Amino acid sequence: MNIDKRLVRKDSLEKLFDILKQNSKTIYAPFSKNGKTSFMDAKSFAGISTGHIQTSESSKDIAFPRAEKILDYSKNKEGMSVKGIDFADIPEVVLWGVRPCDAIGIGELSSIFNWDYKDEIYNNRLSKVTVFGFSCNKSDEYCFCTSVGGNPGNTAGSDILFTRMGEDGDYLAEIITEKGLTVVSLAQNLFEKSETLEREKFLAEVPVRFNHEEIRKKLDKFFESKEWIEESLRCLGCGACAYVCPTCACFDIQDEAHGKKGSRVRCWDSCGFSHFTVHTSGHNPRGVQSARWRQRIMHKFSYMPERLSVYGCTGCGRCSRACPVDMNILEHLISIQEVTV
Amino acid sequence: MAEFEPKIVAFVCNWCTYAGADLTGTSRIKYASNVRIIRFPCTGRIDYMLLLKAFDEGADGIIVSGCHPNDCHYTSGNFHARRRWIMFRSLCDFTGINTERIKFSWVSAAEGAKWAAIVNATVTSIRELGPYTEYKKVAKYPEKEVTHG
Amino acid sequence: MMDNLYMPYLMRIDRITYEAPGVKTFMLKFVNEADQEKFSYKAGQFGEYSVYGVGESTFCIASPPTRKGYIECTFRQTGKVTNALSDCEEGSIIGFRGPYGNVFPIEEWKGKNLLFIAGGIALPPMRCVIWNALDLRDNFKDVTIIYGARTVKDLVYKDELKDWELRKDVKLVTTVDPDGESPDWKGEIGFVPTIVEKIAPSSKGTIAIVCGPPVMIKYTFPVLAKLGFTDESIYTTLENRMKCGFGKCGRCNVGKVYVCKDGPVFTLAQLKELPDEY
Amino acid sequence: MVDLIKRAKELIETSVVKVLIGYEQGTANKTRALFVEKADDADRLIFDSRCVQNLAAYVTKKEVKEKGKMAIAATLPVMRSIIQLASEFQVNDNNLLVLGITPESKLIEFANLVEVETFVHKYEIEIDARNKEMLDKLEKMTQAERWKFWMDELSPCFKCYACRAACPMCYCSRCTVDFNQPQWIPVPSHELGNLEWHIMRAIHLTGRCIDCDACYNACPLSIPINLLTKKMLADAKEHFGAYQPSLKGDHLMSTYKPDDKENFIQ
Amino acid sequence: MSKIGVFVCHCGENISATVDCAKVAETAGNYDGVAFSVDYKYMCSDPGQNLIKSAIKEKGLTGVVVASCSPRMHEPTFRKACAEAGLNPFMCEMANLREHCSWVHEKGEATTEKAIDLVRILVEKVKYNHSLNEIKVPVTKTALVIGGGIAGIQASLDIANTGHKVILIEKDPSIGGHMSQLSETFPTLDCSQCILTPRMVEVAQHPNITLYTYAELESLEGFIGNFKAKIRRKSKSIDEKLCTGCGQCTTKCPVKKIPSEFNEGLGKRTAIYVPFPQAVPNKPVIDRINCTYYIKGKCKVCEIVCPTKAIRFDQEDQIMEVEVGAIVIATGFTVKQPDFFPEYGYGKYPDVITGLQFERLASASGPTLGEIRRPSDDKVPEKIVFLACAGSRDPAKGIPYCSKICCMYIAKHAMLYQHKVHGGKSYVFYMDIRAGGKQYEEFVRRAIEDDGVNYVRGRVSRIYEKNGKLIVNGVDTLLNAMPVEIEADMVVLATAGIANEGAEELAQKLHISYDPYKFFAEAHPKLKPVETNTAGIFLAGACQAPRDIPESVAMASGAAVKVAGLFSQDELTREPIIAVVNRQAPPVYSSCVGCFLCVSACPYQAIEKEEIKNRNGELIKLIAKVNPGLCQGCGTCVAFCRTKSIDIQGYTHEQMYTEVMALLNEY
Repeated sequence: MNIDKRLVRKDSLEKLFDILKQNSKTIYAPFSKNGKTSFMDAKSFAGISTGHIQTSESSKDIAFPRAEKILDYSKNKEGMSVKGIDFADIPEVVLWGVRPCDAIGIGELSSIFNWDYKDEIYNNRLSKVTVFGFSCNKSDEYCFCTSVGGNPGNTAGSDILFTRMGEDGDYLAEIITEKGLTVVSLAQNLFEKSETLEREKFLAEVPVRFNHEEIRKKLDKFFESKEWIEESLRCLGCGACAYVCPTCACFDIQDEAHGKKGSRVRCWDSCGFSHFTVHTSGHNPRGVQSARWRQRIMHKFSYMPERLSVYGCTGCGRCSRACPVDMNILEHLISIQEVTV
Repeated sequence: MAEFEPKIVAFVCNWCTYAGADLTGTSRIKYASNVRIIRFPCTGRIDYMLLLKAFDEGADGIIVSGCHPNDCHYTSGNFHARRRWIMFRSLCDFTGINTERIKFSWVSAAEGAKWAAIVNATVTSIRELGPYTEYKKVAKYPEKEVTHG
Repeated sequence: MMDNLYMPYLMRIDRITYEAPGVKTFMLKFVNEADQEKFSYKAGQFGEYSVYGVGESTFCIASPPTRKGYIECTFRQTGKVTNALSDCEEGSIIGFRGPYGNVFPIEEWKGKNLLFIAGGIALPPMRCVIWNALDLRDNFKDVTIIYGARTVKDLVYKDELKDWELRKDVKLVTTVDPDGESPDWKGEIGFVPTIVEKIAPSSKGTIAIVCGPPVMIKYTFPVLAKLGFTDESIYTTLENRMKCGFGKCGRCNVGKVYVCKDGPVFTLAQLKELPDEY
Repeated sequence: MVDLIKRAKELIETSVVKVLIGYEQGTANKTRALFVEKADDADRLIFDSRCVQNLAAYVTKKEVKEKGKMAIAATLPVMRSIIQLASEFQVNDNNLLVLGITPESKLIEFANLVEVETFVHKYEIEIDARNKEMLDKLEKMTQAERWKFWMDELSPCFKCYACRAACPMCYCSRCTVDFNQPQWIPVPSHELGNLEWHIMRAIHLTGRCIDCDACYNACPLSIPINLLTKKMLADAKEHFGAYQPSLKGDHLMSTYKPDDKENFIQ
Repeated sequence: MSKIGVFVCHCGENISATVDCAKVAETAGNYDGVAFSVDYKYMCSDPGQNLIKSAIKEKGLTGVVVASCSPRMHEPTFRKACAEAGLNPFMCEMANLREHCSWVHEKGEATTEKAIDLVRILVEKVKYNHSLNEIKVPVTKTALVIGGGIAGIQASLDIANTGHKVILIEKDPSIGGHMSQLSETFPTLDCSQCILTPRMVEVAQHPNITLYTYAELESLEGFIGNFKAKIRRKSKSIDEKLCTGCGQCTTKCPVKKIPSEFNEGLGKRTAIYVPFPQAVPNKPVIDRINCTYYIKGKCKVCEIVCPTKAIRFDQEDQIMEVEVGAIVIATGFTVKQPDFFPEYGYGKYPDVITGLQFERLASASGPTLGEIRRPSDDKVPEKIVFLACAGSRDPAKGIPYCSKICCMYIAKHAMLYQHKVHGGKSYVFYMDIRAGGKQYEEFVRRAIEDDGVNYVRGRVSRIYEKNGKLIVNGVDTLLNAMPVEIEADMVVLATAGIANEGAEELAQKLHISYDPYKFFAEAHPKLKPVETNTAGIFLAGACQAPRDIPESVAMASGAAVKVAGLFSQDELTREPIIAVVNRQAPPVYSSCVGCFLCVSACPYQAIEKEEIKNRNGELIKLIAKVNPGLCQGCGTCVAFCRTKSIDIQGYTHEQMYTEVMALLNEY
């Protein structure tokens, strides 16, 4: 599909929001609280955050919730009845205000859930989501989308990408997919045709900091490097980086029982936790934090490209922002690039 | 609609309150049947997590009871318990868990009548408070579809 | 509703066999016959067994695909789920999803000698392939099984060991660790690697399949190498922790390899390519 | 911190310690932990008001402990944590040397933990004004309002356990949440799982938390979970008297007084 | 694979009158894992028990729930029945349908519902029960008695007379304790020495008693039935085997001016000495602090005069280790020195003395041979004032509690004075007269009414010397607080009885608890007055609180019976309801992180530290370990442990969690 470019007046956004609401869409949009910005179920347009560089959490929750039921069971006299989730119950969602580095992450997440077995729970959730990307007009020292193949105005992953043309300006809307077009059709008049649409000059500048292909090649011979131990000594082994990451997909499966009935729940997990890989015997294949930190980097920059043909990193920089001990992935990647193996 | 019958779980120690409740029985003192007793060796053994679990699973009220200070069969289990209760109850209150629904008491093996009175008073007050829907709403997670941020 | 990868088959426990302290074998039958018909698997594959309300646990299918109509699994009580499984009775319903993982290339082994070396609770993953081979006995030349456990009590599949012992076309060597023997023990006494060295099976045209605790494996490989086995002719299985079984949950990776997809069966040559994270 | 750098070099060069834990300049105006194992690395040591991470979280970390005797550049909260850890037998004079940084940013080297304790006891643990105000505000609410407040605050928690990881007192190799027979705390991060996790955490830190705010600072979502431990601290003070970590091991919650006062037990 | 039997009892009509027992049994029969469910008129009857036994055998039950009366009533009955049928008794649980349900609720559906719930929670609990075996602990049938005062003597003799061995240790050179210092005893006024000395001799001669004087407890390890005590035998500097007790050395010793402890400083002794003539053993020790040889390196007069060559200047302290099964602590008390009342002038005025000093003055074996003479000038005092509560019941300066014995001994002192000094005048200042005890009140009345002792209710504010007299300023509160001034020749202070110096350290060595005044704590103030929290350690006499002689003796005999009871068994059998710290295979070993908060929480000091070492013997970690001999199974540690590494058998995490779950959910 060719990308169709339209003008959306700055005061039309709220109208668009209301129209979507009238069409019983659930809208997830960024809101700020405690100095952090997160996606929440937006009841009204007011309060939607626009000034943030990046949300604290990624938007992956929408298709890969932090905790979701995968089945219900109940025991009865006759035996057992088990019910999967009804995909029809999944609401139609508009994901509003997603940055390009999150939007592209959806594709990376999708490769994990579809590289071999197709995860229909994930796919169904995703199929109900329309992504409203918002280009970045500013960036910070953590951003490195351009180093991993993205850019502040990247259309990949978005159904519609909005770029604000100047501070307090109107928006350029790029309608990228059929899904996007369907939404546009609900509010045709808000998407005006215009000749004076420009975007590049309004986009943030994010310098390229490393070459990800080179990193990948280096990592092939980097497994035994002492670098991992030195770089990860201060890592405390929490899951903050994984949980804010748009592409981390490790999960756990847990049962929650209440007498005769209960549910099986899929919930996020992190390769950074020391118990993640531990066997019941007590043996732990990744027994030290350096092995777990290495796993995180290798998985994103070596294993995923090799097995799934995508990189597991969008350069959003969230993990570095979230890390309580300043484990900065960009810094480490640059140092890997600089080290001679 | 039938009157609301609160579910009340009692966590009691073996040596004082359990025996006290036995005495209530041998004295044939009647009390409300909403309460179910779970026997512990000592109030010192009562894990505060069990109280939360009782609310999780739908209890409307909780009674925790053991030996009076200085009467503990194990000399100090109840003293330890008391210190924990002070802090736990305060934390519950601080997080907004309804502390009126948790009754703490000392009931000795000789206080059969007191046990009946405690149960009846608790049932009455929980009946007035109604079902603990706030907690149940949080706990009934599996009925809910997705958790988002 | 579309396919849900996480939806287990309902299985009825048809028979429970007590194997050793804490070790049981379940014979499982599909509650739903249609499931049974759809279902097929090969030697070496595994599944996720679940007790509803408790959780899932990963272990291999211990019965050979040549036996139809049921699957068997053998497990040791070590954690939450295996404890709950152990509490199940005949007739109880549990969940099973699978089969997952790769297989022993039993077709490729036609015309060769087979040497099975197992230790302790690792006989089950091998039992599937042993029976598979024995059921197609004519395809192979000599079949040797070396099996060891800590004590006589800990040997699993005691009845089948007897069967194999009586069979003329199988050479069975059982061993227990020193001090693990009972007064009437007639088998070998010693650790598995030592016994392998003592028996010294010929490596010529032989495939070795080795399963056991890490220590046993570690000391058996050099013995096999000394006997002339090539890395390509030695097979083993990895038992990494898993949740999903189909390459998503992120637990079982060893380097770029997904044990649940690319394994659990590996040749020693393949293992040597992997980083030491298993 | 010229003194610190000089002393660090000496300690490493003379092999008095194998590793010194201090702060260095991190990225984006952050500071972070530095592990000095070679004398040259000591030049990277810094200390200023941004250095608030509680480094005591590292002294129980397996990978750090295995290096051998440690020295730590310890601010007051870090020293308090160390005393508490020592009272719980996690560190001792044989494996840890404390280079104290006083609230006036002066360096004092302590010969042993007893000296550290004496120093620490000079300063009472005080909840800062802003948080005190917050506690007051919450206490003035009705129980139902507090319930709503905490449900709103805790529901975003996705249980990354950064709070646990950053806390020096959370050194347990198996946390209650990792215990699954029975599963005391639900693993998924739903409302109930979150509530129970945070209540459990606060209770386990009662009488042990020294109010360093590491949990709050670590939280990627800035959930004010430190209010829970602060409340416990304030209450402990009120009920059982001033609280100080102490080498005597008279732990607040594993001891009692026969005349502990309460007003709710019937 | 649980196969649980549920046995619902009607208890005649006690349960069935309000609970539909058949319905309870029927409902329970439908639960997962219940293989057999039945209701019956009387489960505790023989046929009822047989019903259970045969079901266990026929159905192969793995667990039993008896739904009947309180487990406090019949748990032993049903557990025994299960055991007889071959089922581990701890696989049997009881649902209390009678006391907790049928007797307290009206007949109705709700009552039956409750009964069903009570059964269900125990059915679910039993699924997590484990077979437990009673803990057997061997018993070393030797008792250690610490302290050779009247309590220790009595306890030793009583235990020894039951045929068991006793080791009695006394820190002083002789046994006898405070009682040997007393003149006469209330309320009978018989001579203290006369009744005590035969007992002391009996101790020395008893074949079952080994006496070590001049000995103290160094350390103690182990638990009930199996203690290992280290005893320090302080050097006496003589060879006891050779010494005949002839007394040559004490007569010839040139250092003669040492204040005698036995005489409370009112008499003198030599550096090599026997504390008092009736001492047991009657052999001297050298006081090395005062002996010239030890100070200056020469003298050795005693060595020269000793006819048996028994003096050993180079003798060292000996540490000996003994194994004992029980311990009786009878270390007694001491009196608070009254110098904390400077206004009473003790120490400043020689004629202000303590009650214990008065005992020595009144004693026939004392420095004045029983005549009451004042220390300053040996004159017989014509006017004497006794001050009760000199320190007792005085939270501000002394101690808050009542020392209990003073009221009685003051009456005795005043009486003795009146008997010995005819025409003398005696006054007693008191707050209250506490004379509870057989013949005690009569005794005090006798002092007042027959012997004319003047009792003044009020306190003394000041004592000062004027013209060779001690002026006692006080008030008489019965006369409107009228000031009273008495010109006395001598003042006796009834100083408070307090715990021994070092009681705290001894308690720590013994791992027993003590009260805020450092008196040792009994296990239960009412029901276990002679037991301590540590099984196998008992208390006798004034080490637990101030006690008079009859009480001390009674306590000692009580403690002795406890010891004898313990020694009547070859093995101790204990319910296995104890805490256990988990152990796992390497590399984990245990989930315990060794914070040892449980140690401070345990009321029984039952938690020890265990070193976990790897194959090379390197210490990997230090973890908690519960001593099964000491643990009483309260579970306080369990609720404490953050890593859930401690569990208590019979009330495990899984069991209690399951009970809560089963109670509130449908099954």
